[in-house]
Amino acid sequence: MIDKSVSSVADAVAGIPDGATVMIGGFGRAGQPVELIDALIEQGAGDLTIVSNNAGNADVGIAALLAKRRVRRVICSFPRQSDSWVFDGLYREGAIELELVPQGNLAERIRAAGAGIGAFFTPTGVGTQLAEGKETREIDGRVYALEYPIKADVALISAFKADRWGNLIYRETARNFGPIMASAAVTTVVQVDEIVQLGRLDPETVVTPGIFVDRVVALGERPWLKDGVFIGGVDLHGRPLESAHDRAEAEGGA
Amino acid sequence: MIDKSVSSVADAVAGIPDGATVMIGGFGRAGQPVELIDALIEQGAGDLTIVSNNAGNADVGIAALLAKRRVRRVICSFPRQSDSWVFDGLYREGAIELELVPQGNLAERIRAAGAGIGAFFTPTGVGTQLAEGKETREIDGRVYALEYPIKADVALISAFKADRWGNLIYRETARNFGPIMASAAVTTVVQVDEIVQLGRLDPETVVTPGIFVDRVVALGERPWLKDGVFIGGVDLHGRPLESAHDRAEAEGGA
Amino acid sequence: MTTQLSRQELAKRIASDIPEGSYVNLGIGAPTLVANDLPEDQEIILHTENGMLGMGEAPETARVDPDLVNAGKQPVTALAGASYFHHADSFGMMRGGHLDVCVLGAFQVAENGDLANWSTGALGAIPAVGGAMDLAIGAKHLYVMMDLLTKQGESKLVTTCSYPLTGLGCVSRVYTDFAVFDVTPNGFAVRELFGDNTVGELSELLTLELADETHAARA
Amino acid sequence: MTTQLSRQELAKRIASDIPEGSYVNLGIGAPTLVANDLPEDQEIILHTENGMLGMGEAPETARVDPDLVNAGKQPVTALAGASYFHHADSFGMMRGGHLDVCVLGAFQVAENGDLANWSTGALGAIPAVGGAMDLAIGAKHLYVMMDLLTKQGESKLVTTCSYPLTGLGCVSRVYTDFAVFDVTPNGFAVRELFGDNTVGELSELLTLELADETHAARA
Repeated sequence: MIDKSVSSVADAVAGIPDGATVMIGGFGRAGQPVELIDALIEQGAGDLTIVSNNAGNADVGIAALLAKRRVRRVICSFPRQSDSWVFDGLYREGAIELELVPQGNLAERIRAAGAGIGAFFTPTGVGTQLAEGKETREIDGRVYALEYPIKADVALISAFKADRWGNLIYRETARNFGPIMASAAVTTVVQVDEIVQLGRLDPETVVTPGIFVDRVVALGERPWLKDGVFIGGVDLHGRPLESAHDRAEAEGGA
Repeated sequence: MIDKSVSSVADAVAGIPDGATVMIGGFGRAGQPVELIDALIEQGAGDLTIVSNNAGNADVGIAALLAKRRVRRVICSFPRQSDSWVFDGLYREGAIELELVPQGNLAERIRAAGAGIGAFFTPTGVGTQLAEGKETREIDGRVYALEYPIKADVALISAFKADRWGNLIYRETARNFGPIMASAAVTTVVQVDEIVQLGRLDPETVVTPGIFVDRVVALGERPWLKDGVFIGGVDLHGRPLESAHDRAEAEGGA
Repeated sequence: MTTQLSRQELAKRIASDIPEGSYVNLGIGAPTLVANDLPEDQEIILHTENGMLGMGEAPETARVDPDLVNAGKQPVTALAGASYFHHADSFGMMRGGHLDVCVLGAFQVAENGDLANWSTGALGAIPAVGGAMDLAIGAKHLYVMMDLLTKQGESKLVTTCSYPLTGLGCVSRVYTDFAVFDVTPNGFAVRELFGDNTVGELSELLTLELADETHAARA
Repeated sequence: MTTQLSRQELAKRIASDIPEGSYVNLGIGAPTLVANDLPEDQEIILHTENGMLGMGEAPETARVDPDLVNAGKQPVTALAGASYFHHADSFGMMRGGHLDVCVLGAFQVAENGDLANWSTGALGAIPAVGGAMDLAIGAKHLYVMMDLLTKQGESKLVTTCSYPLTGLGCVSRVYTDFAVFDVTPNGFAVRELFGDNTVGELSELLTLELADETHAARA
């Protein structure tokens, strides 16, 4: 029997070595595998290369990993945010390398790694600083730059539900980088709300086939759902809107 | 109000000019837009380039289009089949051009056209007759050949259900080339069983977003379903197994 | 020459140029205002590059869904007819030229349509590009929405961009507080003047040659 | 030297080499026989390149579903745990090296692992390749299943393929009616002999140098 489920986030991230390239899914909070990142911090691997759209917010998730100086290099499209002080500090200090990649090229390079494409010509970035030094070619009247795949040793992603074969479905825009990162890593580790019985996921609606998935850990239903139905009552970070005061603040900030 | 539905297959294929490049979905019978092909034959456009996995079977569909000598050139992976006598005759006669493309390169070239990729390096076919004359390059120890996108003026595809925005879902392996061809054509024409009310397709399960679709025509439920449930009772071509004799024959041939 | 539209007025002006049935991406910042002015009796489908078509307005606070955000990472809703897809498919949709209109902010736009909107090039600044370069080349029509002048009174329409480029020759039209400009093979053409502005005055202000296409646009 | 396994016996032999949990593509023709011999108490997931993982056996006649076929365009079923995807995703899955094993038929296999199985090169024949070249390079392990000799008694294991190539250096192992051969950096090695066959006799029959790895394989 194939059973890709593991019983804890510690088991899920076991064995990630120093020096590994780790893809981390998510776009902002949506689809960010927060618990797996925390487990990776706990696990202790260092000298990592992180591939992710952002480079951490506030003091949690990727930012916490960076703060522990476990990361040598970041490949991302958008490190600078209002609350990216951890990355900003390390970068200014020269303590972290950055490869800045336009978001669509980042996505396509990850997809290329998963799909066995050796390199591809993209129009994005041509004529800009970010394509400096890259090979360019005019094809059919348009200029393209050559981009190479981005592979990883490990992908940490967050999905909605899985089965024991590792088939995945996602929820709304939290899908973002999950499916392509799952295809581009040697070992793909997934956190989900629930691992359902084999056959319960409609084969028409599986987004990531289990062939791309190695380990799945179930963490229970996300707080803004109840028995599968959206109930809300949280802020953008998934924290409960506990008091009228909180609600007023959230409204003010929206 | 956006409404991409048209009321007849004739309206669906209206305006396809002589000399057009037409992608036709399907892998064998599964996903083949038979009624749209018949409408194209009726419509009369000629000097066509057809992009499809196969080059027609027996005397129907693409084979019937070929038999009327409407096709100048075929781009496909597998023209030769036990019942591809129409293509075979034209090819031997020198009356039709063939560009033979490995199936995965065909799919990726169509996908590249839809995704704005200028060209890509693929390992498939390297060192074979089908990559003769193509630019090759060693990347990371492996040799790749450069392949270019295949675009089309029109795509004719078959899906399962649509809404009036042109969102599509497919059924089982009939999905095959539909999603990528829809993205690679200037005008995408789709035949479906049913056009459901907007909002009835779950946004998580839409396979082809309506942005890739221009015209949709509803043809009624396929014979092997009843009220959405599979009932069978047909052969591989969808023809009813009417008598015990038919059934015995079908069993003998399976 | 005194007429300047407010951001809101300009957003409304842009909204009125987007035909029903268009697929549209509204960039982060001022361009998002355009969504509020799209006519309610028409269907215009909004794309957000983090993986959705058919984006709806912001939810009320108690209905914020952390899984459902736009490219600015703000909470949004999904309309009936929406669809979700992953990042490679989403950017393939843009790169492949399937969107009709993209509206972006800018630091500078050059006569040849070059766009600079991702970096001020300031020394020591942390670089970040996000989807800016993909958006720049990712629609049939790229509209820029911006103030015509910097706070220091310098023209943001220029002969050649001095800021780092986002994309080459990609801008179709520039909506500013003073006027609407088309990018043409011969440089900027004034398509529409707001209030009492004139082409001559604008040309002097910007020290740029401007063709007068206000007549053509009205025809 | 007389022992020759039947196709069915050979299929069974191949099936026994595929570990539980493998993702496997079985090529059209004889390789499809392998499916019948996969152990029922183990889960091995079959891929069909026309867009499915978790393929099940053929349905009974009255339950044939024209929408659900394999790469040979024959009717199949879907197991619990199956998934569907489009052609670009399906071939990306292969090209990206995600399948564990692919079993294909062949006209010839060369000492360096070159495979010829798509064309006899006959003049005037209609060419057709399908997914052959993608399958050749599309798995971690490519197993060939074939008769060792042609009907004319010629060896299908060769120094250099005379038939048009399908893929370069892609074959890992060759299962034949006489023996199992591994492709190694030094040419063919006999991994397993059937019945009373010997390495020496095979080497003579094929006029090829063959390493004897039968001991290693048993260890």
